[in-house]
Amino acid sequence: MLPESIELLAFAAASLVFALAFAPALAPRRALAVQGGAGLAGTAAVAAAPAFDLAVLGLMLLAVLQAAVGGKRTFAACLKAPGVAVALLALAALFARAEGPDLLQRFAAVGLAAGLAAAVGLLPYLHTFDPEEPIAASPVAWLAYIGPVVAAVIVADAHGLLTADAGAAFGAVLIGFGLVNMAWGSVGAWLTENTGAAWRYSFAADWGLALSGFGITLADGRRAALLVLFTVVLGRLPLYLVSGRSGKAPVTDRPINLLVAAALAGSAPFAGFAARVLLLRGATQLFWPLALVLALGMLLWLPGSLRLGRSLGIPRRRQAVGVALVLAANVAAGLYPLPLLAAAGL
Amino acid sequence: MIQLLLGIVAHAVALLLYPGLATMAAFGAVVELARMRLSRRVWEWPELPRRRPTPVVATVALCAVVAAVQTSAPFNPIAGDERSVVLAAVALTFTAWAELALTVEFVAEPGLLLIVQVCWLLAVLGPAVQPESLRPQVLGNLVVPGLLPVKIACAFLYLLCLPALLRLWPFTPPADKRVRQRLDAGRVLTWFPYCGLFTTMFITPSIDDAAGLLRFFGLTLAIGVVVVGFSVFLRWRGSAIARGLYTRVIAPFAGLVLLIVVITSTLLR
Amino acid sequence: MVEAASGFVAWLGVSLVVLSDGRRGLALGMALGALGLAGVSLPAAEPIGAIALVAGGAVAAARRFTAGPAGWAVMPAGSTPRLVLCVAGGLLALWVGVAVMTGSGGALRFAVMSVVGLTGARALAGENASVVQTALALLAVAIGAGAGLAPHTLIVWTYLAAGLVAAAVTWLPDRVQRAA
Amino acid sequence: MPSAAVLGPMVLPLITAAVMAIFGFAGVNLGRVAAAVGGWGAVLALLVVWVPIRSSLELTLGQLGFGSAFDMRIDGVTFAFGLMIAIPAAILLTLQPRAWPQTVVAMLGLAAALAAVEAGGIVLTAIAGGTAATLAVVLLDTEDPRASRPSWAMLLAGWLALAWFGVMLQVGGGTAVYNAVPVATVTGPLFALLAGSAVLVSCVFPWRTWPAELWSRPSLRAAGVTVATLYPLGFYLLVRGYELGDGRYPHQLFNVALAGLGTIVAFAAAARAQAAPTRRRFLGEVVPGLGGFALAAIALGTPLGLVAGLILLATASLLIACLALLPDHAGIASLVTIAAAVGLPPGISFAARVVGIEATFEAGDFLGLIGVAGMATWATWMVGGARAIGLPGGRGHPSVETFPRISLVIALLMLAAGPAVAAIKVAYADPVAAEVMQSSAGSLTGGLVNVVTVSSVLPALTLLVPLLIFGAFVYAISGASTVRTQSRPALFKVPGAASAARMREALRSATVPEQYRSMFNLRGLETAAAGGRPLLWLGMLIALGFAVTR
Repeated sequence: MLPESIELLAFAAASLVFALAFAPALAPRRALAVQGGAGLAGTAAVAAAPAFDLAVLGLMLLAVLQAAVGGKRTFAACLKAPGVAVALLALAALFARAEGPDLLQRFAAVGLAAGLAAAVGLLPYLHTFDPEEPIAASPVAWLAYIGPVVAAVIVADAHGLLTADAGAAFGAVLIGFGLVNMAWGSVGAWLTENTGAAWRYSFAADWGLALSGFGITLADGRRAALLVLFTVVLGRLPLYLVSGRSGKAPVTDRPINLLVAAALAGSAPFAGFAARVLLLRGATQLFWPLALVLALGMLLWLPGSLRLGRSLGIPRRRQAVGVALVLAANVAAGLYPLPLLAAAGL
Repeated sequence: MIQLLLGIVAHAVALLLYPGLATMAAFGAVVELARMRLSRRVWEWPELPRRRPTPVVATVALCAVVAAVQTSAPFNPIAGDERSVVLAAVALTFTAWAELALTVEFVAEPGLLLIVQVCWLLAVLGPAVQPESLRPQVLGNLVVPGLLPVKIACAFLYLLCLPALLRLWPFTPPADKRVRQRLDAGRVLTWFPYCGLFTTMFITPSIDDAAGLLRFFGLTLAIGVVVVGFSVFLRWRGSAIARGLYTRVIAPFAGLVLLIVVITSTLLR
Repeated sequence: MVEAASGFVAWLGVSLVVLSDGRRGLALGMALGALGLAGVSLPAAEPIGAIALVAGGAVAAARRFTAGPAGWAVMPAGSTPRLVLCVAGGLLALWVGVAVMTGSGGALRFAVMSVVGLTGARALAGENASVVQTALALLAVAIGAGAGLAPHTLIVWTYLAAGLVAAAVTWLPDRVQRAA
Repeated sequence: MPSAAVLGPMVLPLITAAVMAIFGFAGVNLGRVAAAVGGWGAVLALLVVWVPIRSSLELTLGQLGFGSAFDMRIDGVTFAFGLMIAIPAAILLTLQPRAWPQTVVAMLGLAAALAAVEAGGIVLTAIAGGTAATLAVVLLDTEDPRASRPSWAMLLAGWLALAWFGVMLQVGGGTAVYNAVPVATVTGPLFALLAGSAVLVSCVFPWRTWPAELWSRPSLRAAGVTVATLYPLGFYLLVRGYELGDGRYPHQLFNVALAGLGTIVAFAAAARAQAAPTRRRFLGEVVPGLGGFALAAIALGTPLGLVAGLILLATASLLIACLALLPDHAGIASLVTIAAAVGLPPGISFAARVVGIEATFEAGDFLGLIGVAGMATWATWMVGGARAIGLPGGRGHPSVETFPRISLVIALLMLAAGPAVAAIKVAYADPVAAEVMQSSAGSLTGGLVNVVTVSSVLPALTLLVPLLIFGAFVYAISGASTVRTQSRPALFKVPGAASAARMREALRSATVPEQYRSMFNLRGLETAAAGGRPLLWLGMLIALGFAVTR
């Protein structure tokens, strides 16, 4: 198993523990523990799969298991995007393995990138979303719980499947997806009417950074992606869990709301800023105009983050402790990310 | 330490006696009385200033002495390399605006006066741009043919500005309702710095002896007379002509001076 | 010859899955698809792998035969686009798998490509749980069959896993719909 | 002196903040005493570390993970800017009462700002500065969410740009440590990025930005601390820019452009100040005005200009404390503060500006014209100051946060400090020049008595001490004059200012024309993107396939 995947699994486990300990009890904790545990086990299976095909089969099983969890969407609607993701990944594997013109490898690169986006639920393959749906059954589980590990596995396997030239094309497509998700996600988080939808778009925006990091085929890009995924799993997801995500919580302007907004926006000293620094570093090494575009895109985070931070309301008791822990963890990772990166072998 | 104390004493003498406060007051009183005499058909002695200076006069005195000691008056206790045209210009600029603090009604045409003030600053500092030196006597000593156009243009601009800066132009401030003329202490204190600075900057300096002393003060007095004459002329022609001069002539001329400064600096680079 | 026939059977099976809305049609499509994929995988998968695929497909077909919308419902009204999709998808897969791609195993490539493509499309467009489950089950079998093109040594385990997943996908309960 | 001592100035406020937070949660507000301990502790730590050795002290603790090591140091530049930040903050934290969360955030902001100037490398400076900016926004928003505050995006843009500059140096030259960056790495385009980030960080623009806006807030507790901690940081970057370029900027055009910008900023502030409707509005323009003068001096590229700029910045930092404590009603405190701000002789502001303007003439190459412009700007300030003395006070602040006597003392101190300009230069500013302009700093002579320039000598002590005594005497004996408080007309209006404001307003309120709204219907786009339309997904796939075959 990749050390990166192990670390991301640990993050997911930590977020599950956080949900059980600090999140408001919207669903029975026992059910949440069972569903979260099953999801974690399935994700671990995907990460541990010794072959790409096995990982894809695991992904399919995971999708069906999640679709079986009671929610607001129909069973078929839940499986639409994951089904397409699995099909795309399988086709990509076929194109990558077949003998023939180089074009096949490039198509394989597109299939892998599109499959990744569809599996996680990113533009242009957004999963249908209902803010009222329990977290275990909602697309947020793919964005912030299962997705990071799946993405790490797909990216790692892609480099084994593709030639160098196709690998570059794969990176370019990921960067393209990344920029689209950054722009759309951050603007959507700012302007969409529903607060729950705003949270979902903010996840997509963060994923834009992560995809760009994966797309930059350099160590700094991978480091940046890992830090972004840390902020997604142990920053945005826990805050989403304690927030009034349906927008019913009163909008407040306390220090805690602004600190949360800063953390969500990737301001210093939170982990998001260190991730951005690494991303700029990687992009500068690859092609400096890309760094300029990324830097401009990074400014789009603020309005949406302020909105989400204020939508948190005033956390009380357990939630307050949880928010404080999340902020502290993000500050620590922002100021001293080396242990996280070293543990992932980056 | 003793050297330091001696230096402080020398500067104190310069500030308070020569060419500072006392010299300023004496020179200014003479010129101001002459001006008043000329500007009135029926002569009567003006009221003397109040015994206690107002804060405005205090400010004018404080700043004017700084300017006065920058002149290259012979026997000036302040060494030549310790004088700076910037110090003189800044200090004199303060004197023109102290009265505005009390009420706007004491200052006639403040907007126009600010334009004249800026033009005067150009006239004072323009000659220093190319030589890259700020010692007034060095600027006065410059007889490089290439720099003469700048010096002449700046000197003319300087003289054009003085009647306005000394409040000798024919615009009366709204609050000036005095029937009997009073000796304007502020103006008395600024005659010497303005005229002395002109002599220092635009005329070759005088040597430190009696003849030099006479030459310096003679020239400075002559400048005063020219300014008085110009101001009397302006008053005689009335405010419309003066307004035309200061609104339509001085700013374009200052622009021309600036152009000459730039061209000269470029040519002599 | 056997491979070519198996490829055709696989395409026929997946086309049935695409064209049917009833449990019998879906079950038959599932069975044919699995049989065809097992047939094209035989050279690479050896008997055990092929049996795993067939078994998984059979269990899935059996489950579908017992649950889901009644009847055959093959090509119900308004299914012309689906028919076009099956034919066009098949032809495209045939051209890419046999003409564009080179080397041996053309039938396997054709079968896997057509099944994966058409089941993916079915999963994307399907509104009914049993339909999507069947499509995914057949997709799982196709993924297993596709492993025959891979150089790795875990190929048998992939066939077994594919069979298990195919069976599991159809036997897992589809959740109670709570859409308001 | 152990290397760990460099942590003192930033750790002390951090510890104080932690202790205050713990007690605060327990319901005990340690109040101003603890705040004073934190604030003055930082000042004391800076003095204790720097003064005895007067040379660089560095602490390096290995890599942090984003390409930079934990490298902190205290040198002449850190000392100068550290005091500039810490002293006004300490004064305000000591005197103004605050709720404990606000004190804690202010303390953290102070620590972050000090970390920014202590950081040995650019990326670390960017992270610490970004933290200070974030905390400042939090502080301001929690005090009064409706009052004006800096644009968070603009601050973040500045620090992000600096971070990018840092990583570019790391990529190009292998390091972003100030004193280790290869000179050849700092190219013109790269330096433009640094200059841009510096301008953004301190918002040194000709229009009215937060360093002026904040003074119009109903309460000046957060405003004072914010301006004190954030405003000097942009200038800090420009000073370090000399160190990166071995004593000069990559091209003289940068010197001219930045000096020109500084003069324009100072003049724009002066133009707004002379048209201010209230005294508070006038005072709000003082800091940007002094900043403009300081930028013009620092950017000249000569040691003399640099020290003049630093002394001006130090004066501005003292004025920040003074303005935040100054009540809005008329009185001697306001009068003296205005006199000190506009540079009445023999004040430190007067002496520093004179040295700065002299430096422009001695810099050569037409920079003397910038000196002439600077003089014209100063004259406008004098006019504005004289006018402001009789203006209405403006919106009053809570009396609990104003301390007229203290602000009067600070203003008097600034007026009396003129004679000490040479001593301040030697002790405070010269080490900065020696650090960042090692090759040319030797030209700074004159000792504690005079400021020696190339063409003249400013006899600071011998001329300004008698002048100070004379001034004190003449004001003491002068009678009282009644200053008429009245709304006074502006002397002039900046041409084009009104149309620029109209344009800005039009841009702010710009909306998509009705007939094109349907093209930008977010809800429609959202439905299309999130609806899971098979055709859209297929189309995307085909488009991507087409794209990668090009």
